[in-house]
Amino acid sequence: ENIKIGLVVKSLGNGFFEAANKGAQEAAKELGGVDIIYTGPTTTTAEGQIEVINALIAQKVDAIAISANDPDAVAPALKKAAQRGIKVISWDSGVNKDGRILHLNPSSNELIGNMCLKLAADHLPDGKGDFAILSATSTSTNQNTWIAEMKKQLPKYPGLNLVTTVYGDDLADKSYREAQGLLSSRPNVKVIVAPTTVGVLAASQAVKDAGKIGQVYVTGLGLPSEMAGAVHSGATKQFAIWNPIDLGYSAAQIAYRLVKKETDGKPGSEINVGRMGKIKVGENGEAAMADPFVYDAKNVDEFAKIF
Amino acid sequence: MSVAQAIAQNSTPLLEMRGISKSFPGVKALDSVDIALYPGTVTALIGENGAGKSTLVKILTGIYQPDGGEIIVEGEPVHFASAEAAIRNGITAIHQETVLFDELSVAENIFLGHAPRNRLGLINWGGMNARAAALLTSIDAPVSPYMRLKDLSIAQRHLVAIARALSVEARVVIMDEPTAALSYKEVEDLFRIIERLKRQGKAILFISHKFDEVYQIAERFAVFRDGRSIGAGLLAQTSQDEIVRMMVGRSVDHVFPKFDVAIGNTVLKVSGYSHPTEFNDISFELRRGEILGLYGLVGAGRSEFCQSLFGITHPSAGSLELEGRLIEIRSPADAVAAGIVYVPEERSRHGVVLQMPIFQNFTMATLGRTTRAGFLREAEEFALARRYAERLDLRAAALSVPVGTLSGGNQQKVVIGKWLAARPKVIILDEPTKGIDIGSKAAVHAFMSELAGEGLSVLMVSSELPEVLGMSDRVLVMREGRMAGIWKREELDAETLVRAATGNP
Amino acid sequence: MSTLAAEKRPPRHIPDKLSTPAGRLLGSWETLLAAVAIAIFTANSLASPHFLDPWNLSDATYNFTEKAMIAFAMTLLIISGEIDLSVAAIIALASTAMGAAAQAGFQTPALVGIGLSVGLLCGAFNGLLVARFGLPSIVVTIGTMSLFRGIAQIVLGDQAYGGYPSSFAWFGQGYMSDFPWWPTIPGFEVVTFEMVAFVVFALLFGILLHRTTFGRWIYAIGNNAFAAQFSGIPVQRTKFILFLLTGLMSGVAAVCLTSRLGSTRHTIAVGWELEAITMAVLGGVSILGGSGSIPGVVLAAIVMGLVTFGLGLLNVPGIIMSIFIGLLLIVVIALPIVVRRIRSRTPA
Amino acid sequence: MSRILKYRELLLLVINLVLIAAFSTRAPGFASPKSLANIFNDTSILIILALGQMAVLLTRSIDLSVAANLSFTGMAVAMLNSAHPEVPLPLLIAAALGIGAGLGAINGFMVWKIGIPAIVATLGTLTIYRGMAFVLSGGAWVNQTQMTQAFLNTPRMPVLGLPLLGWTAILVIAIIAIVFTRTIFGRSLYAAGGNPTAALYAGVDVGRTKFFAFMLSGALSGLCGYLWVSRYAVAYVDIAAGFELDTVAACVIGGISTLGGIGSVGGAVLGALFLGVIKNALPVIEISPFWQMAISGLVIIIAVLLNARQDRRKGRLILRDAAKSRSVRVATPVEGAAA
Ligand SMILES: Nc1ncnc2c1ncn2[C@@H]1O[C@H](COP(=O)(O)OP(=O)(O)OP(=O)(O)O)[C@@H](O)[C@H]1O
Ligand SMILES: Nc1ncnc2c1ncn2[C@@H]1O[C@H](COP(=O)(O)OP(=O)(O)OP(=O)(O)O)[C@@H](O)[C@H]1O
Ligand SMILES: [Mg+2]
Ligand SMILES: [Mg+2]
Repeated sequence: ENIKIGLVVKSLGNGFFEAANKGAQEAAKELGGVDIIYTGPTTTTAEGQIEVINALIAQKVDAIAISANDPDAVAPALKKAAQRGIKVISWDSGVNKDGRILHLNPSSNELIGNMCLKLAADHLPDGKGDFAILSATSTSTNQNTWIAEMKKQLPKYPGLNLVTTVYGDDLADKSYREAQGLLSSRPNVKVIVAPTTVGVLAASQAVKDAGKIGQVYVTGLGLPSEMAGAVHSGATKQFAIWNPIDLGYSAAQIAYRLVKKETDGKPGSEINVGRMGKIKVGENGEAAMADPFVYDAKNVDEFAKIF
Repeated sequence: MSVAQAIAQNSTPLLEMRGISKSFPGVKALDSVDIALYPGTVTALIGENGAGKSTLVKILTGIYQPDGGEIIVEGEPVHFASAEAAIRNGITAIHQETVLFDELSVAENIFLGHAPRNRLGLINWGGMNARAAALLTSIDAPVSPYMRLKDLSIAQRHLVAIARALSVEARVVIMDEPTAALSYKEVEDLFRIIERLKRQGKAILFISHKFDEVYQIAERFAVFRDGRSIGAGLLAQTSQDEIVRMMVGRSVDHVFPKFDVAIGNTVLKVSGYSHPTEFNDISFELRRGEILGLYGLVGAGRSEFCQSLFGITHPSAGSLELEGRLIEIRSPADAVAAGIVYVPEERSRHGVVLQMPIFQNFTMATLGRTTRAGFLREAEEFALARRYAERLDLRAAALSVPVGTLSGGNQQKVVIGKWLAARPKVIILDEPTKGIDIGSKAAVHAFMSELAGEGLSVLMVSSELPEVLGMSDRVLVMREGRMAGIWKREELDAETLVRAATGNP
Repeated sequence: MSTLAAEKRPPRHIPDKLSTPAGRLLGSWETLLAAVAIAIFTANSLASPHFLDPWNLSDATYNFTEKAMIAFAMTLLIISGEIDLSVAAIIALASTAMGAAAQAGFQTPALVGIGLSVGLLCGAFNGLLVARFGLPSIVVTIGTMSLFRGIAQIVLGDQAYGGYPSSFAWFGQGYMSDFPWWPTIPGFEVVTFEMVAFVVFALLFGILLHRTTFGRWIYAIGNNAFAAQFSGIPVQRTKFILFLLTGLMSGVAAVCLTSRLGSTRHTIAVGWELEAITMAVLGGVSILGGSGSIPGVVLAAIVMGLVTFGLGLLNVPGIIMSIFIGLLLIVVIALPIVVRRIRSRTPA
Repeated sequence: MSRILKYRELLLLVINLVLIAAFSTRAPGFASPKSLANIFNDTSILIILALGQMAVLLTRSIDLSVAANLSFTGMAVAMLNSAHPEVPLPLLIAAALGIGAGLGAINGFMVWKIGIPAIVATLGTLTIYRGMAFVLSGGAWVNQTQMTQAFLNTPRMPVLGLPLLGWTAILVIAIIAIVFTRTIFGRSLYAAGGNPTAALYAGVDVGRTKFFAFMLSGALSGLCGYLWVSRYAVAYVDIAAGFELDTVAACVIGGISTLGGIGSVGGAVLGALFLGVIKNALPVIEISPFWQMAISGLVIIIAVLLNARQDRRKGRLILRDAAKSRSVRVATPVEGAAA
């Protein structure tokens, strides 16, 4: 009987997770005897994810790898899964410590926070000036973690000044309007940092429509395929993202190793993740992959074909 | 022009319906009926409630499609696939139900469906308003085409409905109980318009339950019973008794069977009842066993006043004494508890819940009598409903069928039964026989007398003079929201009442 | 006591009912739904080997129990001719209030009290606007939907409340077997608190709607509010109470859901209003008011739970599931209409 | 003015202006022509959708599927554009109108021929249409680089300071105003919703009128599908999620009755602009983002309360003096529900 791994994402129909699924499928093929069940709710809610988790528990999957909509709310359901012998890990967007064995960060949160600041500084003359953050929903775990990290590391960038944080709720129209609002009410803001694709896209479009290309830049985290247009228009010079394929690949690999009892995933253990080499589980049961990768006009088209 | 002349001139019908049948699920509303309409002639269509009169009208105006039979206009067979087709063929109607649009202007109410259009096919508002104004003037209607319908009085709405019927080049004009909501004065106006239409050579179909009107305006008649043609002919050659016999299948003798009953002590004393906009300073006493008629023109404020006695609206001044005790009525529930009940004028809107079973309508206002600690007991509900259904001689297939399946007269019985179950002291009947045929009317009148005989006090609102004169011990007349006077039975005659109601000396 | 009519003829006998009880049962909406439920249950057990597992079925009930509790109250409200689109927002606000109280160190009974009270308050606000000011409920509750959730958002911002007392978890995660007095019948250890709450509320609302004066008033108001008023039924007060009840049941759902999630964010229960309404409508409640039954809604809740769980077992994406629910809704509503029309065409 | 704008619309216009004035004290430049053009442009899509919703509401129905229709149609034309860049834009717009109208016709058919209550039918299609968008795209996005320049840039081409998107809304407003006030179909909408029985007697086919109302609403939703995708330069399944309630709110604020038969084009446009002003103002006036939702909720409730106060029945005013004070009001001509 094949090993069944449930890959639970925040919502279906999102390019990032589609790419992660691609990676997980790749891992499954490589390992052999593994079925990936790629699933997620209709809306990015914890309640929806719990229904999905319950369905996975009922199918007696061997492992669940989840990118959570809410770190706390899915924990009880995941604990139940663990009680029934299912190995649970989280990836991308984490679950509270007691709800999973380990969490796989796409990169360390510090690195991501730092990267966002660096991108902002790179867009500003001498790295000095005002910038604003355009986030997704105010409940999204990873967004909030990264924003917190950015605030923490801000002193490392003297002259860089965070003016405000606004929320576009990952809705194109709301993000666009928030960006527009920033442009009109904060004329000093020269860079908008959006650690979410919908946000970067909508902000780039708003900058372009306002005719402020070259005066205001948009940067943040997004997929090359989705961001290529913004880069070509000049609204975005650079943006960063880690490789979602690698992330999905690693999540599937780790889940497999846990099922096979090759590792217990406890802090300090080292896990073999196939072509990605080995990953070390740190304190809090968190593991991190590589640095985010920076894309610009030179390389974005090449990667846009992949994810 | 005398009737005989008219008939001699117009011996060929303008419109004929032959062998028309129409069934609804469970009802054969029309069973191969025939009728003929002649130019310049009013034909009265007479029949009990549910005889199929309105159904015939709806077939003639293209709203319903007949199951069988043919319609012939000026010798040509025609077929009306829609209401619009009938209008195009010059057939127009004032329907029994309100068929106007509250939110639209008077002009548009008149022309909806056949508005004048300009070369681009767009509605020509200017032309429409002008034509509406001309039309309204021609029928002496004091109404501006720009006014919104909801701002008009009932009588004014009626004029708009008439204007609408006249707005098309009509050859046939149908009026389905046009006088049911009108008082004496507006009826006169309507008859003048009908006379004019007659002179223009139009064929008119006139439906009414009121025989005096029928004899006044119509030359010909046709009688339906249970969806069948029973007879037709010239009114001048037929007596009312003959027609009633055709209609009901027996003779009806006691239309106003008012018995003399002993009038007791004062039950209800109303002093200075007033409302900011609807009525002012109404005072009277109502005694045990008495029937007090409340007469006035339509729109005199009688219903509003009665509804304030029942707690629907709230008086701004005045007091109420019931059996010597001062009471205040803030809601219908208060009124019912005090023993005052109200049978509303608009039966299907305010009186019954059409979709709910008969027995539940009977018990609706007095659920306390059939429940224990708020829990329903169906067997008791049926028992209660049966008691009053039998007393009122209700005709129904079962007590659990929806009230909507009953005829108007039987629905009225359900409303009355509902209130008898509350064992009231005072019963207010607002136009209790409006739109009800002569047979059922006699039953309602007999029942009213009987209730008075049992010691109930009855306040009867009516716009029908014969009914007021025939049934009341005393009559209170209202005019424009104010009391115009109160008369004893002995002092009464039609002229006094009309003068008081209209204010003409 | 003699009557004129009676003197002329003896009263006619009118039967109580026309059809036999069996005949009525056969043609009823509930029967149709029960058949659908059985069909889906059978299809599920054939499609997935994991379906007929008591623990799985027990988990599956969470798909509908909380929403159904709201749907019960919503059913009454819709029958009376009103609607409440703010129920999910009330959950958010009630949950937020409980979260704030938990942070302040309140214990479980106080938390439950607070959740229910906030639900009642929100219901009272809706009720006031609809019953007192006579505003259309669909519009009012579109407004309060934003208002209530908006207040939750003001309070919570981007934060979450957690740290509920451990005893609080029992409402949304507990089994009845946690009680010593629960009978230890084999097979019954899977019964959760929410299941029992679902059954109890189904019975309570069923009795309220079908067996009490108040329930009769609801039907009368929904069919003809004027006639109800003219019969002495306190129309506005009844509507107000129904909004209160809906608020209260949203509060109950908030307690269960918060307990199940163990945390509160302002996006909690987003979109549930439409699911609760769908449940009621699928249960045969006329959206135009005046008709519907609690047994129907219970069956509809079970049908929806079975469909989502069955499709979930087959790993059908949620959005495809919602296509099924949408189709189910339309087909189940259309079916009786179409059948009735065909039947009336062929003469009986 | 009083003939063109009824009292209610005037009030709403004043409220809108007061709001703009109030906001501009906190955010200078909010009332500048450029900013106002911006707000109008941003609200264009809501205005167009609200006009479609209005047609349906007038007939005593409701269309909850407008946003789902927008999502499906937007996705369909975006995919068409990316797969066949050679297809000219007018054809794509025609396709958007056609697909939208088709989906609207499905709603209309269920309401007209099967007799399903509109709210139920569109509650069903609300999930079905969005689900179909998912099935169609397989959940994938259509990105800016996959769409042609003409597709993306035409609606944002400025003409006299206003992008074509805004002009499209103006064109739609003009067409709809003419259709609603001066065509048989438009007046049938009012008649069918105002009094269905009377409409039947007047020769208006109520069911067919509803059908075409849904089709109109669908076609406008389809058009908005294209406009939305080009404006935000991305198509994905969740676009415009929850927008159906915004359209209903815009109509209701604009005085269109959910019970049918009452409402004007001016009202719907002003209602949509009201929401647009607030949505655009909140991000610029330093109000915490967390307060926005509560404020818009409160504002809707207040608008509805104000509207209802005007509607309060005045009674029949039987008493002479009371009637006199009313007749002054009645004498001012009212051109039906036109305006
Ligand atoms: N749409 C309908 N569906 C079912 N039955 C109907 C319908 N319309 C009329 N009927 C039935 O057909 C019969 C004839 O009704 P109709 O309205 O023609 O009577 P009528 O002579 O106009 O009575 P009234 O004097 O009360 O107006 C009645 O039994 C009525 O219940
Ligand atoms: N202009 C109007 N607008 C709305 N409803 C009206 C209007 N005029 C009358 N009505 C209602 O229509 C019904 C019939 O009214 P009608 O005037 O025939 O009764 P009435 O008893 O003669 O008048 P009133 O009640 O004023 O004495 C009543 O219930 C009344 O409330
Ligand atoms: Mg009739
Ligand atoms: Mg009256």
